[in-house]
Amino acid sequence: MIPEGAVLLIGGFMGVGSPHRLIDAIVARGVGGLTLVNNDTCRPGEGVGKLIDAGLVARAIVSHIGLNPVAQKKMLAGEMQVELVPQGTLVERIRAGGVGLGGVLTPTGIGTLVEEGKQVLEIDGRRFLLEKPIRGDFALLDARQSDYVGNLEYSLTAHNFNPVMALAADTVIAEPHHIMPVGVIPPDAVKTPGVLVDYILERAR
Amino acid sequence: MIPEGAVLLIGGFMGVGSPHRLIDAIVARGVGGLTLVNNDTCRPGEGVGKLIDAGLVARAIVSHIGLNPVAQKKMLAGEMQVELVPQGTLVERIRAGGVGLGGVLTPTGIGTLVEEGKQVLEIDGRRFLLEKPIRGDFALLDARQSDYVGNLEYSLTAHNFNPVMALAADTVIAEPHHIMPVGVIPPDAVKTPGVLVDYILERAR
Amino acid sequence: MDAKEIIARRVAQEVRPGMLVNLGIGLPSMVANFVPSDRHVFFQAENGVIGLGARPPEGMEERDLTDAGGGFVSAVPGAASIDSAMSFGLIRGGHLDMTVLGGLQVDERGYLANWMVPGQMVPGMGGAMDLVAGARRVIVAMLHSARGASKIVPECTLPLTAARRVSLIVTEMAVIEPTVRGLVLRECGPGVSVEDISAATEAALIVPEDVPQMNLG
Amino acid sequence: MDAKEIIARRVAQEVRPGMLVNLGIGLPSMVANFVPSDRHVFFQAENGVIGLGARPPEGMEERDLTDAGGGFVSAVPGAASIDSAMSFGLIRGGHLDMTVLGGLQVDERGYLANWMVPGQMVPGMGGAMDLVAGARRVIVAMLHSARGASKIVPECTLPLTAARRVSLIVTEMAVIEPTVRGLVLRECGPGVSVEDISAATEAALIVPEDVPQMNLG
Repeated sequence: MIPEGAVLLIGGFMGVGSPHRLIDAIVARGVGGLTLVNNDTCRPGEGVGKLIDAGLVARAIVSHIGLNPVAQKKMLAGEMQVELVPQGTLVERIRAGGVGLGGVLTPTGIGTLVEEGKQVLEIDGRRFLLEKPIRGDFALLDARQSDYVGNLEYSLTAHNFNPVMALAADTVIAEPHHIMPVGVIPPDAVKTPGVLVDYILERAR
Repeated sequence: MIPEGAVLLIGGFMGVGSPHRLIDAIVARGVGGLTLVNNDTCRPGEGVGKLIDAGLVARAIVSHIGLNPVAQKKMLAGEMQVELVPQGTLVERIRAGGVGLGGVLTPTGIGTLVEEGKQVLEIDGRRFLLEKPIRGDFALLDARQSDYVGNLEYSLTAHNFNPVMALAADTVIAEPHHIMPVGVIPPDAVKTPGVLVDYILERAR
Repeated sequence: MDAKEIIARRVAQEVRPGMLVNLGIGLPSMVANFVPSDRHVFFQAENGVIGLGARPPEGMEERDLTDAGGGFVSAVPGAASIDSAMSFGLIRGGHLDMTVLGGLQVDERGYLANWMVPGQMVPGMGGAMDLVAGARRVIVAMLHSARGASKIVPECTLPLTAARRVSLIVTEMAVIEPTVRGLVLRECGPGVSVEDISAATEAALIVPEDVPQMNLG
Repeated sequence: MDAKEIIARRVAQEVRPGMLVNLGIGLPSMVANFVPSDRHVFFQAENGVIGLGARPPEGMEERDLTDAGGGFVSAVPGAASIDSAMSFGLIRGGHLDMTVLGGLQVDERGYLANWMVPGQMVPGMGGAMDLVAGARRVIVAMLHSARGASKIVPECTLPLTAARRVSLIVTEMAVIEPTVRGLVLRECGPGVSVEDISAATEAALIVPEDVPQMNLG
């Protein structure tokens, strides 16, 4: 389903809250030229790090690559483009893409390298960077459980980018650990409404 | 605690999800000159409508006043200033105030009266209105239940503006229907972390 | 069948399986009555629920489960509570497949005015501006005329809700599609002729050779 | 007591009751060990939990409960899970009372550089830029020197983390407060004289008449 060159928003923070079954499937199929949007590049052999090991990622938009020497090497060798984005800016850019806002006005990065090439707005005497929205062709999400309508619940620190990425891709695929009958998840427990989710694939036990 | 002229963010949508005990207390004390930020002006004698009946509101920032003839009359008579804001813009302006963003870039209102006097930015060929953040001196919230740390859960359509307003005021006062011992609300059920909440006052039965 | 039922029945035909749909208060909310339940449609109420159900039996109302008009509703299995930021995130972000709203005026550009009459009535836009700016399809469901005056006009004289061409106008007399070229008459209401519609419409209409009758389901 | 413990103990004195505190990975995370539990402090891990607790006993780790360094943690009673939007909303929005981070350089303006060494090491800023821009108090906890070179310099030569004056610098040798006038020496480390500090510091220091010893709790 995922073509060469697709932009993938993949949930997870150092692999916690990443859809490992979906990642393995992409590695198995060997779809390349991907743009990866994730908090980080994880570690070699783990989480989204597997996509980088396999040379499938042409461009990574992440906040951190420090714990992945393979990613460091590929970046320095010019084999993978890396756009480093402050974590809070990254999540707001994805949210802006998901909720139809034209950009993010953030104080983060003002006076640093992050400011380069970007528009700065002065609003009521304070300066803010204008950061552009990010959207994906696909969002690949980890979830604690779902129902068959696609309503999602997340677990502890496995929330991270997942609920926001669910808003910001043309096709949303969730990998819940369990799928429950419709009506079992109470409305107040739903963190991502099923109308946002196109496909669900249960995590293999 | 609330002084004359304070800016109050009050949760609720036509009175559903409003902190009724706190509203009654303000009416009883007769604190005036208030700025009211709410989805609407409710109905006379109900919810935030009571504050308007009592003549305590000098300025209302709301999306709708159509179901409150008292509010309509006071506005036309010049006794109460009304700033009408599209509902989605209103909630994002409060969120921006709460999460430290410089403003909201929204397509809503472009080409309408709402655009008047505001900056319009063209970003990648599309036009967006720059809408300013809103913050309050106090946020007064309704919640289904809390623990003694102030962690909040909300109920069904009583969520509305409450979770966002919890971020955007100097002092946050929540009115849960029940207060539970610490540890009873699981971390994944918390919608507003207790660190945001300064005071909790149980709804009288 | 009265005018409002004609409109509601016809709008219901626009609802496709699996859609997320927002119905405005008043006439638009009647549309739900004519959407078969096997279409697995989710209705959103912008005050905070996806999966809006019918009004519950008397005595079984829940104070914290209402629609955007403040009326008591129920929730279908698979419903989700959402806060206002998520609700309008869905609307503005293009996740809402269809919105049905009432109108005061629609003009030849397809622009809608429905939130105020200067000097007379200033209810406020509520969620209407976001809905019209953000929904994938915007359907205006309204009576063809008000107090003898056509509500379909060359150019809106009332303040606009959005500078966006709506997808479809459904009245008891006609189904009209705003296009780049102007307003195209697509269907005639029951017992109504093209001539009747032209006479009752202040705006110019593009009339194709064949204009069928409305399908009311 | 080794240098890192001195720093962690001294930083712990800055933590006031009821604060929300974010501790960076590495040295800063040691601070938690020296904050008495009766201070009712909540620790935030920016990957998504408020109310971080100690590492659980072996065999009781939960895969989905980690800190920002990816290490297993526990949650205290009253903890809350948060997603990244809420986590950084708290940080950027001024709801975080204190952040403790490591540093590569701090300069006379009080500006911090801690996220890259051009041409050598480009780990990325992670959450550091948001933390330094948004937290109410920013405390830099670092060794006074690296490879014989002072990390407290006249002007940062490494890329800045934020153009914001940090609140306090704590090293094993000194507590230094950046002010509008420059860097003020507030305390000396155990067994360290003002002269030792001046000699080990490349930046100019403002030295008050009385510079007490660090209180290590």
